[in-house]
Order: sequence, then structure tokens, then C-alpha cells
Amino acid sequence: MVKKIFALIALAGIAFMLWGLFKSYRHQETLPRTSRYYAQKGPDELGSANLVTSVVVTYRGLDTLGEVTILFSVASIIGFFLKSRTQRELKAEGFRETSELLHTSTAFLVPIIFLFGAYVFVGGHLSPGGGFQGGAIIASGTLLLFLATPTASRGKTIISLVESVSGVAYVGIGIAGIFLAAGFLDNRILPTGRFGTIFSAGAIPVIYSLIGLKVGAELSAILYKLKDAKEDE
Amino acid sequence: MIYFWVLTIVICAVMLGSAIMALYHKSLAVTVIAAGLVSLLASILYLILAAPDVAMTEAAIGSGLSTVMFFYVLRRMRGGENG
Amino acid sequence: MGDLLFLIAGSIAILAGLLGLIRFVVGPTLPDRVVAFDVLTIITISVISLIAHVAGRIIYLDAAIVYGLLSFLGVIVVARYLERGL
Amino acid sequence: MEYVALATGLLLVLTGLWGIASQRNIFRIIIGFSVFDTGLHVVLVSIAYLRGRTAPILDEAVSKGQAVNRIVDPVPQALVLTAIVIGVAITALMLTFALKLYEKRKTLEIESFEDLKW
Amino acid sequence: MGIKNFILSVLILFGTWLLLGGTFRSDVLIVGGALAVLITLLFVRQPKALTTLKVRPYALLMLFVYFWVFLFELLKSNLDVALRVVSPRLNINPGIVMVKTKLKSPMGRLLLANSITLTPGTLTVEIQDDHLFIHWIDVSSTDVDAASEKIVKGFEKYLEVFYG
Amino acid sequence: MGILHIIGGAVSILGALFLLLASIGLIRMPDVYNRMQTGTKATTFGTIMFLGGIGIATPSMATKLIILVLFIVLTNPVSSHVLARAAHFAGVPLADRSVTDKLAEHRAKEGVQ
Repeated sequence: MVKKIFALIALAGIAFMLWGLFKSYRHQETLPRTSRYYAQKGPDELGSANLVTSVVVTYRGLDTLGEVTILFSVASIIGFFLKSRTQRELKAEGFRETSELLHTSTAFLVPIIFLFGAYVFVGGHLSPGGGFQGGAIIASGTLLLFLATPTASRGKTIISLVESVSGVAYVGIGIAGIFLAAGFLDNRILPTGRFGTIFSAGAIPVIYSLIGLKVGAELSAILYKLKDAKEDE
Repeated sequence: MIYFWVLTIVICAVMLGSAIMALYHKSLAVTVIAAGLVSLLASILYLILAAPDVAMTEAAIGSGLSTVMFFYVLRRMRGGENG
Repeated sequence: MGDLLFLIAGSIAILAGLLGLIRFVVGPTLPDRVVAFDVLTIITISVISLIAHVAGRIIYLDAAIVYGLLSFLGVIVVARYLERGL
Repeated sequence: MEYVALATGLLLVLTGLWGIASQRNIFRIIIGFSVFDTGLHVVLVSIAYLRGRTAPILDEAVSKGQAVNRIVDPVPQALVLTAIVIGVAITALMLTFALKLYEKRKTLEIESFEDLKW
Repeated sequence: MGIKNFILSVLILFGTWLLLGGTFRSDVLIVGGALAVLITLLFVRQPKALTTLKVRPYALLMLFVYFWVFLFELLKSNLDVALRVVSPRLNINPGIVMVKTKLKSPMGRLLLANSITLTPGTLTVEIQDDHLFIHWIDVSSTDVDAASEKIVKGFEKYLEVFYG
Repeated sequence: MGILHIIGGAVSILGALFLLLASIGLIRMPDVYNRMQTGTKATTFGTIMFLGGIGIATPSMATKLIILVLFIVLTNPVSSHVLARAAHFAGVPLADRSVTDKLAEHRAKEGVQ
């Protein structure tokens, strides 16, 4: 009970702070200075129609690199903590068979889900979307495969292969930006192209596709570990 | 834009309600689904606030991935609490 | 005139969502709640499309397509949990 | 509109924090964390909103020249974009720890983990 | 996976891509074609969902007819269920019945079950070998053959033309 | 703008009415299976009409709306089938007024599976 009272007092303090924050908020009429620069110069400088993408991939590219690193370390830590069950142990678990209809529709839907994920990250500089959304969609496709056949454990090698190759290529393109263009993760190592087409915005589609593959493989690996987690003893 | 106002107020009220349901419902499985409902409504709110990228991320994550993570853990403690 | 009709349609959809929410709150069993959740997802898709129409931006529809393609995953997850096949 | 959304986001943050502080079950604490996370995202996105403007994506509806006066702030949106994915990764990490704790003690009640209590 | 399957899969994926993109610009076509082939290659060892499709002019005509029949059924049963919902006494008579099907190919069975599920009033609960268990909102006969006649036959006679 | 807008709005209102009916059914029906009958299926039809109305009013959105409808039609019946199967397996009872349950008889005859 005492603990609850302490929690309540602490929460009241936080609520007071947040109330101050809310009271001091005034809605703005114009963009802040940095954002105005991005909005004015961004489309011509980088050739990307989606300004969020240009901020994520280029202007704040280092943040994104750090984010991908965090994902990678999370996947490694989970892999370190959870041991996987072997194929035989999975079979012995006695899962209930999935419905035949789910099997058939999985075989039909997973390629479409993957295609949609690819659409989302390839068109990341033209329409909403990009590597993170596309990666999450691709991981959802893998999840559908896991749900339809819980005992199968194929595709582990392809997941780790995609993960490492796309990670290395991402950093490689970033370093290429130092030598061929203005700085790390600069997208102008490729021609900017015509505004509004897929082959435009320099290296942004390539970088975002690599991020998408990386995030997809990373999230799939996390799901894999959680699915096959083995109990101690 | 009176319609968006009404929509925002309705969504915000329902979001707060389902957040409380997510914390206090006695069955753990229901709390996970209620958290999913919070994410669903949040994605409409992002669209009203002109952030389609964020709405899409929330849709891709909230529709399957976060739910399944909770359920993968929940299946282990089936005996622990009324699930 | 046309916009007014669309706003009426959207209001009816919101009303439908609120009614579905009642089932989500009271629903005695877990499958009941999941059915209500499914209905709410579909109403969400409609509302997102309406927002795209009113705001006049085609690109908003991409979020609705994500829900259209992936919303059934959540239902399948709960179903597999119920039949102990996760 | 953005004031309503901002208030909701802050209230969600408070709700999530209250859940983290008051719940006994680790699983519920993780759910409280996810609510807290969503609240923070709503706060950031509603700060980015400018009245009467549209999404920061240029196409037929918004041309290059008028972008500065027609779009909302893209920077907080970009931050939220990465934060959502990070949030899921952190949730997965917490769930892994919860799984390990459950295997050790066969319970998730936080009262039973008293090794470091003094 | 045979060559016919490969081409069909590429075509389906490419069509999806075109609808998603919504234009015929050359860059969209190139990227879409490349992605369709790549993803088909990725799933080349998957079970062949489309193998048994018979691509003949007559079958394509039947596919077209089936589409309209299905749409009409959808409209009819939706009105039916809507009337049941608003009737004050809640005029329902539910139960799970067993019906038989002759279809063998997985994709045909999927389409049959999905058609049954999508028309309100009937819902496929379980499918085992040649038996389908269907939750029916208005059970008019519990006999296997009579129920099959009412629920399955309407769709099956079109589906067995293009999926054996 | 103009006449297409009004037609589209009318079609959308019809679709929204079907959504409303589905929600009413969701509340009034006695058990899970009947709720699925109205819940997930009438909403599919309602959504198709709703999106069709928007597509009539703004033809530039038509292709994306078509693919949206296709995805919904492909995925929705699978999810409700899997959920119904799981609910029956988990022992969610049918309503008292149900006439027959051939699946339970079948299970009892062949042993639990």
C-alpha cells in the first residue's frame, strides 16, 4: 500500500511536469528553421519526393544507422538468451495441425505479401513507406509462414545471409558516399534522375531497400528465436 | 473540418478507454488485444495528423508482429493466470 | 452536396465502430472479442479511405492497404493460441 | 485538433507510467510500457502537426514550389518512424527476459523476485 | 514447379504490382517485372497452388460467369442476413451441418470454402477430406445430400470446370 | 465533382448502412459463430460498397481501391474460418437454440483430434 502511495506521488509529479509542457505548447503557423531548409532545398538537392524519407536516409542518416545497429544487437541478445529447440523436439510437442485452407492460402499469399513489402521500400522516396515499413511487412510474411507450419524450421540460413549481406552493403554505400560525394551516407553517388520516378533520388532507393531487407531479416530472426524458444532443464 | 474534429475526439476517448482496459482486464490475452486496439486507433490518429509514414509503420507493426510476440510468451504461462 | 453525403456515410461508419466496441468490451469469451476486433479493423480501413478522399491525397491509401493485407494475421495468431498450435 | 491529440498522448503516457508503477505482473508491466510508447509517439506526431497543412510528400497535390507553405514538419515524423521499430525491438527484449524469469521461478509476480531487496 | 506455374505466378505478381503502381511508366514496369521474377524464384520450392488450373477458353469464360454468380449470391445473402438481424424476434435457426464436395485440388477447395464463407449465412468451420463442416444460420435440413445441394452445388459446378 | 460525387456518396452511405447492420448483428446474435456470420462477412460487403463509392467519386484512387478490395476478399474468409475452427476446438459452446452440431458428433465418433 505504501508503495502505491509513493507511485502515486511520483506520478503526480510527472503529471505536473507534463501539464506544464501542455500549457506551454503553442501551435505554430510556420515550419521551424531546419525543417524549412529541408522543405525548400530537399527536393532539388536530393530528388526525393518524400521528405520524411530524405530526412531518415540522408539528413539524419547516422541516426538510422544507429537504429539498425540497435536492432542488430537486440536480435543477437535474444539469440544469446533463448536456446532453440531441435526439429525432433518441435515434432514431439504435438502441435495441432493447421487447417488445410490456411496452408493453401499461405502458399498463395506469402509471395504477394513479399511483393507488397518490396513495393513499399522500393517506392519509399515517392509514396509513404520505406525500409522500416517494408521490413515489418516482410517479417509479417515470414510470420505467416511460421503460423502455417509451426514445426518447420527452414530458411534460417537465408535469413542470416540476407541480414549480414544487406548490413555490410549498407555500410559500404555509406562509406562510398565519403569518397564519391559530400559525406557519409550521401545519396548523390548515383545520378539524381527525373523527379518522381523510381530511378531517381540517387542512392536513396538502394539504401532504403537494403535497410528494408536488413530490418525484415532482423525482425524475422527475432520471431524465429521467440517461436523456437526452449525451456531450461 | 468539423468531421475530423469529431473523429479525433471519438478516437482519443476510445484510445484512453482501451488503454485502461489493456492495463486492468483480468485475462492476459484480452489485455494484449486491447493494446492492439490502442495501436489501431493510433494509426488513424496519425493519418488525421498528416503523418502517413508513421501510420503505415504503426499498421505494419501493430497488425501482427507485436501481437504475436506477446502471444509467443503467453503460451508458456498458460497455467499461471486465467488466460 | 456530395461531400455531405460522404460525411454522413463516415458518421454511420463511426457509429458502427462504436457499436462494435460494445461487443469488444462485454464479449464473454476471447473469440467474441477477436471478432469485434476484426470488425473494428475493417471499419478502420473504411475510415482511412474516407480520410484519403476528404484530404484529397491518394497516398494515404497505402496505410489502408497494409491493414487490408495484414489484419488477418492478428486473428490467426489468437486462433492458433486458442487451439494450442502457436 | 492537435491540442486534443497532444492531451491524449500525454494522458496515455501517464496511463502507461501508472501501469508500470502499480502492476504486480511483469507481463502487464510490459503492456504498460507499450501503451507508454504509443503515447510518446502520439505526442511527437501532434507536435509536428501544423493547422490546415498536409503530409510532407510531394506529388500532384503538392508541388515543389509551394511545399514550404503546404506541408507539416517532417523531422519529428522521421524520429517517430524509427522509434516505433525500436519500441518493438525493446518489447521483444523485455519479453525474452520475462520468459527467462518465468522459467526460473515459474511465476511472473514481481513480489517473488526479491534477491536484491534490502 | 513446372514452367506453366512459373509463368502464372510471375503474371499474378506482376498484375498485383501494376494495380499497386497504377501507371504504365517504363521504370515501374521494369522494377515490377524484376521483382516478380525474383520473388517467384524465391518460392520455387513451395507447394504448387496453381498446378491444377486448366487454362482453356471455356474455363476462362466459366471463371467470368462464376464471378457474377458469386457477386449475385453475395448481394442476395447479405440482404437476407440483414433482414434477419433487424427482425425483432431474431429469426435464426443455427447449427453445424456436414456437406460433401467433389473437388480435389487445394486451390479449388480454397476457393469453394472462401466462397461459402464470404456469403453470409454460411461459414466453413472445418474441412476434412471430402467433408466440409459448415455453420449455417438457417438450417433447413440436416441431411448431408440435401444440405450439399443447397450450399455447395451452386459454386461447385463452376469451380470444377477450371479446378478438377 | 458533380453527379459522380453524389452517386458515390449514395453508394457509400449504403455500404455504411451495411456496416451498421453488421455491428447491430454483432451485438444481438447469441453466440460466437452467429456473430462471425454477421460480423466479419456483412462488413466485407459493406466495405466493398463503401470503397466503391469513394472510387466512383474520385476515379484516380480506383486502382488502389481495387487492390484493397481484392486483398480484403482474399484474406478475410481465411481468418474467420481459422477463428471458427479454433473456437470450436477450444470448446466455445453453440447457442442453446442451435439445431444440430454435426462436427461435434463427428469428433466424438472418431475420437478427439
